[in-house]
Amino acid sequence: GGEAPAERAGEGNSDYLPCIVSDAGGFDDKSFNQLSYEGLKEAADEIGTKPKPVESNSENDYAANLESLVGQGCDTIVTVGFALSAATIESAKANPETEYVLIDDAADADFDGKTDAENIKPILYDTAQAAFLAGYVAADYTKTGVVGTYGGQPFPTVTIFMDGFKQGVEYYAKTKKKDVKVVGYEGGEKGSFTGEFVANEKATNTARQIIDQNADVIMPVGGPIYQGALTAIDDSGKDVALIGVDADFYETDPKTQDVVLTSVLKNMKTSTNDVIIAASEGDFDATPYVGTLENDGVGLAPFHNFESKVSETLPDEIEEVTAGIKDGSIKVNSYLAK
Amino acid sequence: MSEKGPENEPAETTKVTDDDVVEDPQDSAADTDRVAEASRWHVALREITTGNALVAVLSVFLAMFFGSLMILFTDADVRYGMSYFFARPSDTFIYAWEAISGAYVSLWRGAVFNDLGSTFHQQIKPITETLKFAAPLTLAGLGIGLTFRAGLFNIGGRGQMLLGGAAAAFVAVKLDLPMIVHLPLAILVGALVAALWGGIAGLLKALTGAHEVIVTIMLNYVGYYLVFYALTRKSLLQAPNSGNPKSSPMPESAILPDLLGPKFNLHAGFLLAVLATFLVWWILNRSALGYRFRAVGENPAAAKAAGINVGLAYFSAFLISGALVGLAGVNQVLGSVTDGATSGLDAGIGFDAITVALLGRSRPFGILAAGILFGAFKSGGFFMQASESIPVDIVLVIQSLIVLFLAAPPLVKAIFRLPSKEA
Amino acid sequence: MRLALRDITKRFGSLVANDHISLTVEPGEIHCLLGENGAGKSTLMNVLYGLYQADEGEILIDDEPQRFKGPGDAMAAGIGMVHQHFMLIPVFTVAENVMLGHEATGFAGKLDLDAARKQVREISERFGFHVDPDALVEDLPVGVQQRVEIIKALSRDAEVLVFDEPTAVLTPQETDELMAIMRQLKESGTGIVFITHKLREVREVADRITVIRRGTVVGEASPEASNAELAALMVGRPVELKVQKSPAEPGERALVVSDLTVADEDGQVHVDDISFHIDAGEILAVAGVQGNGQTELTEAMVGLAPHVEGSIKLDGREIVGRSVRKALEAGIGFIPEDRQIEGLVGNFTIAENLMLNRSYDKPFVTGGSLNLKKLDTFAKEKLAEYDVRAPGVSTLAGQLSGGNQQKVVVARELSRDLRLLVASQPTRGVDVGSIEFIHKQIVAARDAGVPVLVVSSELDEISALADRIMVLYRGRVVGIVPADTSRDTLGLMMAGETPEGSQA
Amino acid sequence: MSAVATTVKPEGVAERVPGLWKTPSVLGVFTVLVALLVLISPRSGDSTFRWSRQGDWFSIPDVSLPANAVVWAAVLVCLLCTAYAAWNAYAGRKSPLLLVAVFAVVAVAGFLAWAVAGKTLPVVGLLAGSLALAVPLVFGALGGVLGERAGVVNIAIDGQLLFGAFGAAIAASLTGSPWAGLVAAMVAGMLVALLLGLFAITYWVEQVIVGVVLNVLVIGFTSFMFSQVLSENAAALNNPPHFPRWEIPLLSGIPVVGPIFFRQTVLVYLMYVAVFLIAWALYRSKWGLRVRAVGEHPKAADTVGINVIATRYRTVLLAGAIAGIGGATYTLVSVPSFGREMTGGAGYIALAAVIFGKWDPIKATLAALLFGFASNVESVLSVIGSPVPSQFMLMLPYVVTIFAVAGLVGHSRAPAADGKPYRKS
Ligand SMILES: Nc1ncnc2c1ncn2[C@@H]1O[C@H](COP(=O)(O)OP(=O)(O)OP(=O)(O)O)[C@@H](O)[C@H]1O
Ligand SMILES: Nc1ncnc2c1ncn2[C@@H]1O[C@H](COP(=O)(O)OP(=O)(O)OP(=O)(O)O)[C@@H](O)[C@H]1O
Ligand SMILES: [Mg+2]
Ligand SMILES: [Mg+2]
Repeated sequence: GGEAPAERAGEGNSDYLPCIVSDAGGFDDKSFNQLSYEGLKEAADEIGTKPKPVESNSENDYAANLESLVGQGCDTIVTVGFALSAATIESAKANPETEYVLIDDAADADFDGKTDAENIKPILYDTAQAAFLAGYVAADYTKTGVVGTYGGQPFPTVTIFMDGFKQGVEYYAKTKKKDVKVVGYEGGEKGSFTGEFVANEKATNTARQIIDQNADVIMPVGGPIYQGALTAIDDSGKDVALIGVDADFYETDPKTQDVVLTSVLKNMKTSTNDVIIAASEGDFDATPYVGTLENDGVGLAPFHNFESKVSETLPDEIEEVTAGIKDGSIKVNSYLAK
Repeated sequence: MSEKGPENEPAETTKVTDDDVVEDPQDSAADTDRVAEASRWHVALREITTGNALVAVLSVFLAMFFGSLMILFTDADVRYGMSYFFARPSDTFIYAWEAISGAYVSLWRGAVFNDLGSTFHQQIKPITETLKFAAPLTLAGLGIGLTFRAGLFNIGGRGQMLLGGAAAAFVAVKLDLPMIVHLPLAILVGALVAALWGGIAGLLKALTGAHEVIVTIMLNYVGYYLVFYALTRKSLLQAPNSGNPKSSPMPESAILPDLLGPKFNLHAGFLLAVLATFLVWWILNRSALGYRFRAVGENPAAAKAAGINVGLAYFSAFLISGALVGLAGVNQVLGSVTDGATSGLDAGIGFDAITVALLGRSRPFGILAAGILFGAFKSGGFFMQASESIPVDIVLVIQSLIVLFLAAPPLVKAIFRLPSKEA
Repeated sequence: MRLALRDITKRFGSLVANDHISLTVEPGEIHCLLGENGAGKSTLMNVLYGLYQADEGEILIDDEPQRFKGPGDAMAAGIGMVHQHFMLIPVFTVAENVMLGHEATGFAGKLDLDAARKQVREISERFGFHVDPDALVEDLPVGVQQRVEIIKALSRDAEVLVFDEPTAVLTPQETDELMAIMRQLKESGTGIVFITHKLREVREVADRITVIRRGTVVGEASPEASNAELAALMVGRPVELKVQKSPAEPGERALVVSDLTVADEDGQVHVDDISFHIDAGEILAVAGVQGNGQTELTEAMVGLAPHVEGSIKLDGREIVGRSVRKALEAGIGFIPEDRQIEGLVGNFTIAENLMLNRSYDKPFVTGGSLNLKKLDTFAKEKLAEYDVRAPGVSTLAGQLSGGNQQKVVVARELSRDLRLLVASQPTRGVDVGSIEFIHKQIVAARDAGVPVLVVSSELDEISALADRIMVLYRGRVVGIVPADTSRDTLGLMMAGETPEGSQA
Repeated sequence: MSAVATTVKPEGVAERVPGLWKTPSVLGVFTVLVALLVLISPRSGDSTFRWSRQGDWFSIPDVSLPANAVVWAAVLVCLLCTAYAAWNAYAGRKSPLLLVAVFAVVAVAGFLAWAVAGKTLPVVGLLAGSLALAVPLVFGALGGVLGERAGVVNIAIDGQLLFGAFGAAIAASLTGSPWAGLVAAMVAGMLVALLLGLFAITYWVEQVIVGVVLNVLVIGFTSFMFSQVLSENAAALNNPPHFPRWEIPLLSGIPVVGPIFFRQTVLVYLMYVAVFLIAWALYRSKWGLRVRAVGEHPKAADTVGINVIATRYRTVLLAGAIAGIGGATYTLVSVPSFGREMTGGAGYIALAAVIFGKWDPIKATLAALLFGFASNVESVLSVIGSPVPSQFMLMLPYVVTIFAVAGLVGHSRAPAADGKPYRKS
């Protein structure tokens, strides 16, 4: 409406239209949907435009949502999650004028090692590298010699965290000759999964069982399920530390500040922001992006309140390990590692 | 909704009489005698105002009204307008009007006809999308409605869809056959596996008396994890080269063909749904099997005493129901989302279909009509969300209110002060 | 207390069930209401009891107009009712049923069951009932259930008692006992309204008789009037009270039952090692107090009973162990004891109900598909032939009156080629006009050479139909006696006593 | 005339009743299954069962036993139970429930010993977690039992749980008090119940329709509000404080029992009270007698002056409030915020518990606990590492329920007027 007062929310002056489609988790998933959306919003504010977000409730919705957005005249469409891969490829092929950004998947349905449409920019994160560091930290921090992790569902984007974490712990145990055990994950799909990416009693209870195994560091991987761990930690009356994933929990969720040891960062907010700003200026670049420690696409958050609680040498050791991973002298296996 | 479907709703007439009634609210229920002696015009008026058609229209209207309230109270502009309501109330009303009309206009544009489209095909595409979404809802709704008629509750739509879809996907990706064999085989196997899965509930009910509501609910979860398991095994369903729980895309030879060419997404699944509607109508109303289903559903003791094998009826009703619901899963995998089966292929349709069956009063053509209505809401919802940023969840609210109001004509009549038939 | 109904009118939609009915009940009087099915008797009583609100007219107690908003008000005013369909909760005990609605309670609403037990025992003693306050009602025979209903009413100090068809389900002895109780109540000053279809009972106890037809009072009759006069007044035409029937001409030995034992799911034995036979063209009537194995016997005949031992041979072929369908295909017609539960599908049309036992094969099913034309023609024929009062063949069976529902069942069962007819309580709750008709049909079947097994708790019906009578007691055969055995002898046998000269 | 005993029970007839063989058959199947575990995949090492927790008065030492031996011992006991059940069936007797219970405990113990070979199973954690997982199910099932006892089928339990969770989250966030959240949850549950009553009791709409549709309505409404209102003001509206754990002095120190039952939140204690109060009131009080009367035979209740409609409304509202408490556990105990569709269909599981528990408050509670136990076995084993793929472990509670319903319960009798609207003319 043109006759609305100027203060009316979200009205801008750019006619560049960025859009985003969530996967079935929705934009409140405290995970990749939310972070990508926040990155997009920030970029939109900076550009001076109002983005169009649409949520999907099931896989039925992906193609239809993409089609509606194309109909709305979006310039760039961010699609979040491997589940949207096929729908994104199809939509991209049908609408070569529109730019697509696909988070967490290579958009390579024919497995030829190349993106299937030229107007899709795949964004991936080798979070195993950062989770490796977190595993190292956890192994150093633990007093009981037991650390734990659990996930929402055994998707590669979830298990990559758990896998890296486990390797980090094992690396520490081997180099430091200290007996540290990981509970909740055995590799592959074998491990502890709540079955859903929902904060519920099941999430809480799984965390409880991990704490019951004497774990004093715990890393939940799967959007809001960490909230269950918060309750479980609180209830246990023990000193149990939490490791966040995706974003720095210390900042995104103040309730975690007393317990969060560190977080495994997957910088989706920044990447989305960067891509959108570039696209709004006509610099859309479709080359795939893989976030690593090297390019700061993934990383480890500061210790915040735990700075005084971790061993003094730990920050330096982390530096060293980071360097090792960067130069390849320390190998971190994951489905993304070459 | 009546057996004959919605085409006999006299939309024009209802409007006129609707006004009449509003002007003359005194013409109320208690006055039986007067009506009995009244003129033919009065009789006709009474027929219409007490008839189902008007109630249907008013139910939709009421549901939309409540939906509007939700939109109003959560719309940022309206709330902004209210913040200075006493300074300039007109703004609030303008914003309110914009919010509501925007929502419903976009719903219409997404479901039926998009006047903003630049080409004819873009303009009429929404209605084809509606039919595309209607297909699985109708198929699953038919299955669930059929069990309702046999006095059974099939809450297991999710599991049956998953198993049916997964089985069809298995046949589709593991075999390499010419289309003429491949597609029918995949459809058939999908329906068959789902039928057997549904049959478990019928069999347990017939043999041990286990309550089918419990069994079907539990089978939903069991089916989900089974399919999930299959999707994580390369030997079963998982695509080679990928770690994701998803199958390879369906090969061309096993994909339901497009009905209106590649510009539209409408595929032969809708044809399947229409055929199934006729088939179920025939089963229920013209076949001996369906007669027995209904007899067992209405009065199992009398059916048993008359020589009908009640357990067998339960079992076969669940078999057929499972097959129909399974076809909805097949429709998803081989028609609507052909890039690979996942554990989310049911897309909530198994549950939505319960509502569809209820709205269609378990009558096949009623279910088809209800399926199309829900398909329209679904298709329109995407458009509404994209253009107005209103979450599609509102569609759930409107749909469920429609079903509730339709089921309680006296309430609707009371709200609009219409005379009721059984005065 | 003197009760008066004045100009009561009650409508159901366009149907006027009671049309300006007036009626008085004096203290210490038994006032009989007579009328065919659907005449409006129950409706009138439901109005009196506050279950329905009258559209017009008023209820007066001792000349005071009353407003009953519900049965609670009626009970408070001293009106009690023993309903046609018992208003007892089967899974409650007797004491719980009696106390329901006026419970004595202790701390925090705790039920005082002892008080209720005491009350049950007191009233039982007063009238010589033997009722265990802690027995579950569903385990009690109907006769005792009815006593519970009476105790219920008396526990609330009812001064006017309404009995709606209380004898439909009783044995002769039980009926006699009920009459005695009614007289006893009458002595103590209670006013009684008594509804029944059995004219013998009316003449036995009535002080006054009011006849209702189609919702209006058609007159008062004197208790001295003959059965035929009463029947004619009720139905509006002369009625044959006893069906004309020639002596049986028994043919071959069609049905041979030997060593039959029937148990239920819990292993309880209901039919205990019985043997009998029926010849072609003969009616064997089974007499007995309800609940002595009759239901299970008839169910076993058609394969409905789950656990059967022994043998039932029809025309030399074994029935035991076969499915219901096979039994019916062997030529058995089955009129179940409760038409609402086992006889009809209420939400099916009359036509659909008429093919209920023939949904597998010709004539109504060809190649798995229904032959609706044939069914329609057939149904129209039967509607006319059996004089079913209904708007048409697509009327829902559930909307018919009891008598007409029964006619639909009888029409269905008799319209096949039968080798055996099993009829359980074929005229329960049916008015004299319809009884006459149904009896004629059963006798016609016999005359056509069909062996017939009739189960009835109605001695009038037994003696009207039987060629021979078999009496069951506790699942065993007390004796098989000729049709002309006296009522008294039969009554004794139904109580388990084996009289002289009967073959067991 | 005396009350004629119409049925007699002579000796030696009942052995023909095949229903009796169901129990031994099911026990046999499970015995074979347990035996197959060790036969197909024998385990090495000891299984350790841990019984103690911090804060116990004294600690029971861990029990370590060789896994294979334990399983074989379990198989043996199971065989004996099965044989005894079969003998009972042969003799025409029903097997005592105790036998089934013993069998179940032994079979489960055998399975656990097999699964945790070489590892330690925290028994107390397993059982305490089972209880915690069952809490919303128990409240939901109690609500379901009450409603159906009054003759109103309540498929809307899920909606009541979800709306309860929603209401609790908002009210507790706004006031900062979980108690306010609890009250709001009850009110929210009652609101859904009111709709159920309006349509089912007043307007005679098929109760299954109303229930299913109300669930969809609540999902739609809460999801809509969640995205439009809650997530934008999460700090103010979706940040509820949670109920702390209350250790009951003395009792909580009893080994095994204390940590399971008496180191819980107030909602669990409320659950104990609710279960026993409802069980007592339903069978022993005037209120309960009337509720059951209305559910069994409303017309009979009407004829003795009980207001059927009002009784049904009151009961359904109470049931809604109770289910609402169950909903509160999601946002006031389990996790500190409301999430879209966060009940995950728990209401349907509660409904299954109602039927499985034969419409009895205690049995329905036990059914819900069984479900909680099966879920938690999955959780615990997946954490300590189990030899079974996770999807099959996740299936476990549902498969167990199907077996239990088909094998042990069979026909169950609902209140006679359950689901039937009461119409007076
Ligand atoms: N609730 C009702 N709604 C509509 N019609 C009814 C209702 N109850 C009774 N009727 C009709 O009212 C008429 C009178 O019925 P009523 O039950 O009073 O008959 P009755 O004299 O008691 O018959 P019977 O001898 O069979 O018991 C019948 O035509 C019946 O169909
Ligand atoms: N709400 C109703 N609408 C239409 N018809 C009804 C309704 N209620 C009862 N009837 C009809 O009224 C008849 C009379 O009802 P009632 O319960 O008094 O049985 P009845 O006529 O006494 O039959 P019976 O002699 O078998 O007991 C029933 O057979 C039924 O068909
Ligand atoms: Mg490629
Ligand atoms: Mg009557």
